[in-house]
Amino acid sequence: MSETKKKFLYVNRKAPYGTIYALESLEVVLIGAAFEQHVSLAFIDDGVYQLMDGQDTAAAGMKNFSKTYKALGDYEVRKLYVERESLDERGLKVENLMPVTYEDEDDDYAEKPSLIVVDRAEMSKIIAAQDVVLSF
Amino acid sequence: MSETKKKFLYVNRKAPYGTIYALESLEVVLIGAAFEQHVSLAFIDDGVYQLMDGQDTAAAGMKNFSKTYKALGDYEVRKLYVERESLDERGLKVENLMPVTYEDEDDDYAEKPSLIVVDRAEMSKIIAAQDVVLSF
Amino acid sequence: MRFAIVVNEGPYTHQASDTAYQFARAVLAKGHEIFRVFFYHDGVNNGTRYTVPPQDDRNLQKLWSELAESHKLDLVVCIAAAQRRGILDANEAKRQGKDGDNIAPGFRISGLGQLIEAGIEADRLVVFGD
Amino acid sequence: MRFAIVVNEGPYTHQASDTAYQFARAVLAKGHEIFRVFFYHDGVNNGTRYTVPPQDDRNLQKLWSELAESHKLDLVVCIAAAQRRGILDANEAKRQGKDGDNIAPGFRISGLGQLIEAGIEADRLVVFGD
Amino acid sequence: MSTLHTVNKSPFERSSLKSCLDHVSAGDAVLLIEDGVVGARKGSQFAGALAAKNGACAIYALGPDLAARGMKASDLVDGVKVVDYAGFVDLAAEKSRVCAWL
Amino acid sequence: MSTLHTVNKSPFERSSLKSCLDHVSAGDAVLLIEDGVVGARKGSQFAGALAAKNGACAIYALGPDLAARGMKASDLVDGVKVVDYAGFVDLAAEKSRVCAWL
Repeated sequence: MSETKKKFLYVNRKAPYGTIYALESLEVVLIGAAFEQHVSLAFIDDGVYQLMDGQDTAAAGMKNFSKTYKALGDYEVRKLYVERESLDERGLKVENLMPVTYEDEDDDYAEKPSLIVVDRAEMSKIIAAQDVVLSF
Repeated sequence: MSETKKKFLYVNRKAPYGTIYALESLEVVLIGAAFEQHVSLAFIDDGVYQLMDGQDTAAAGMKNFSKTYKALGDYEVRKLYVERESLDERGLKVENLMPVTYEDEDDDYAEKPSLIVVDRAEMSKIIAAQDVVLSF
Repeated sequence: MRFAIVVNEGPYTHQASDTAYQFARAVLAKGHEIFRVFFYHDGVNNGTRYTVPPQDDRNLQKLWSELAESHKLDLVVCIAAAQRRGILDANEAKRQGKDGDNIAPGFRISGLGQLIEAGIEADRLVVFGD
Repeated sequence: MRFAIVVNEGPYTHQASDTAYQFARAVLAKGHEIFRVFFYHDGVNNGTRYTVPPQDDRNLQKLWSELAESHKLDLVVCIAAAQRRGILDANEAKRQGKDGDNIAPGFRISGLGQLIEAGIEADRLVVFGD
Repeated sequence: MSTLHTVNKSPFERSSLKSCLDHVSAGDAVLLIEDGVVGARKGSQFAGALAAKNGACAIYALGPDLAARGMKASDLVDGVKVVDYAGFVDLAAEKSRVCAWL
Repeated sequence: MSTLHTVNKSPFERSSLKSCLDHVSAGDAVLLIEDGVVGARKGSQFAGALAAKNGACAIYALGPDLAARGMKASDLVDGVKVVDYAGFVDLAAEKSRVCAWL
């Protein structure tokens, strides 16, 4: 495997379930974790719905993959940037999102939040700082 | 074949080439013509781009199917409703659209226009008058 | 009442096939009739028996095939759309000189006339797509 | 410069595969290198040899297969996405107990790690989708 | 002789809900399904447009799709009714035609 | 260290062009491809938003996609430059990364 360490950003702009992009994007993130790159996820526009708390797909007959976001911390994926304006426009608050946390091994395994709410200007800077941007 | 004669409306809301819906929708219209139903086409929103004059797909390497619209008259498909507001919003005039005509066998085969520009309120009434609405 | 259902998208990528399937079940549960389910555009991809979805997910092709069997549904895959996307039955494979076919049980390949006929014969035609 | 290309949609339904193909040709014409073309989501449907598009239309699968052969391109179909959508090679068919396979010449089925590797190894990664 | 309109996309991503609401007739029903259900949320940018139409025509949202996206009936714009797949079938049967805004 | 952004959908159908323009940095390039090219037309509802950004960042449209949709360079908002696939490759190579607004 290459020694290069690059900054990867996964851009999520689509709601879950209506299309499969959210689910298959997570599959890349999980596999990608093994490559030990710098990984961040961006939730912009309808992508914020992927993080909605209390998703229940039983009646729709689909697979509920929302728990996977909570497992990302164990894969060293701990930067989930959520855009504030995207929440606002949709009438959502950060409390409507599921808690996503990780255990900080450098701080006695304290549980720390992985969700980082940023405004649009900050999101633009995050995009501008990447080596690889993967959009689905 | 059934004796029923129904009113079919094909709703076209998508630009051509970016997706295949416009092309495959035309394939249904052509086949459907043999069933001798009342057939109309509606061009709403980005669907109006399907009728743009001077389409040239050579450099994009795709199949140019725009001539098919001009042949619809020969298949007794002579009501192509184009929404005025959809043109306006896109900076388009009816002169930007290709001429689509049919030969009126009841009027010494005079060439008559198949494109009928209607406003949004009229389009709503057209939808409300159908038996079958096919959207792609 | 007699329904016709049109599915314009393939399985998994869009929810259209899921919604159409749940709608079809509800139609039957209410005692209505389904004249035909017509698979158009990428919808033809619902009809391949080569899919192997993850064990913990639904298998849409199987769900459609089973519904067709238990309720004698007519599942029609559009031939023109199928040719563009690589869905073949044994006849088509032979005709096109292909070395195999992938059509799933309960699906049949036929022409677009079947869609128009469904529009004529059914009391309601409901389209599911992108 | 070294490019990687990702194709997220199948042929015909969306223009993504066409644009990616024209982009790939332009990359090669400029003397750049293509490290890999990765087909994900419905993009895996570019890799079936069962397609029979109309005679007067382009055959996207053939165009990709030919470009791969003439420029020794690495065309990788994502295995997880392919399983959901019914794209199989001989190995996968055997492993899954399927009676045939449909992978096109020049395409190979492999894991998502190949996409990450492409992101690491290429100078630019360009995604084409819906 | 009224119409059931279905909208399956988020109004924040696509123009289909706007286009649908621009083309409904009095007495029609609009059913939000799939990603379309997010358009019915109270306090969203789209709540006003939806509330304005609710009355001239009836607005429905598909419950299973709301649940999948972590939404409840109480999250919705006042007057939007929640139905399940059986209710979808009833609406399609009651109205004279179904128009899908794809 | 700037970015090439690609937008492949009509701004009349989807929010991706708006979202892209909301996230560009000074010095970036935006390339309209596929159905995205219709957003560059003069006199359209979107012309103002595009013209406002043109300057802080450069706006391009893919010529083959314009031609397919019956549009010419003269139909476009002033300052929008037309490139072919080779120009697309050059833009991708010049910028440090490519961000697709899918």
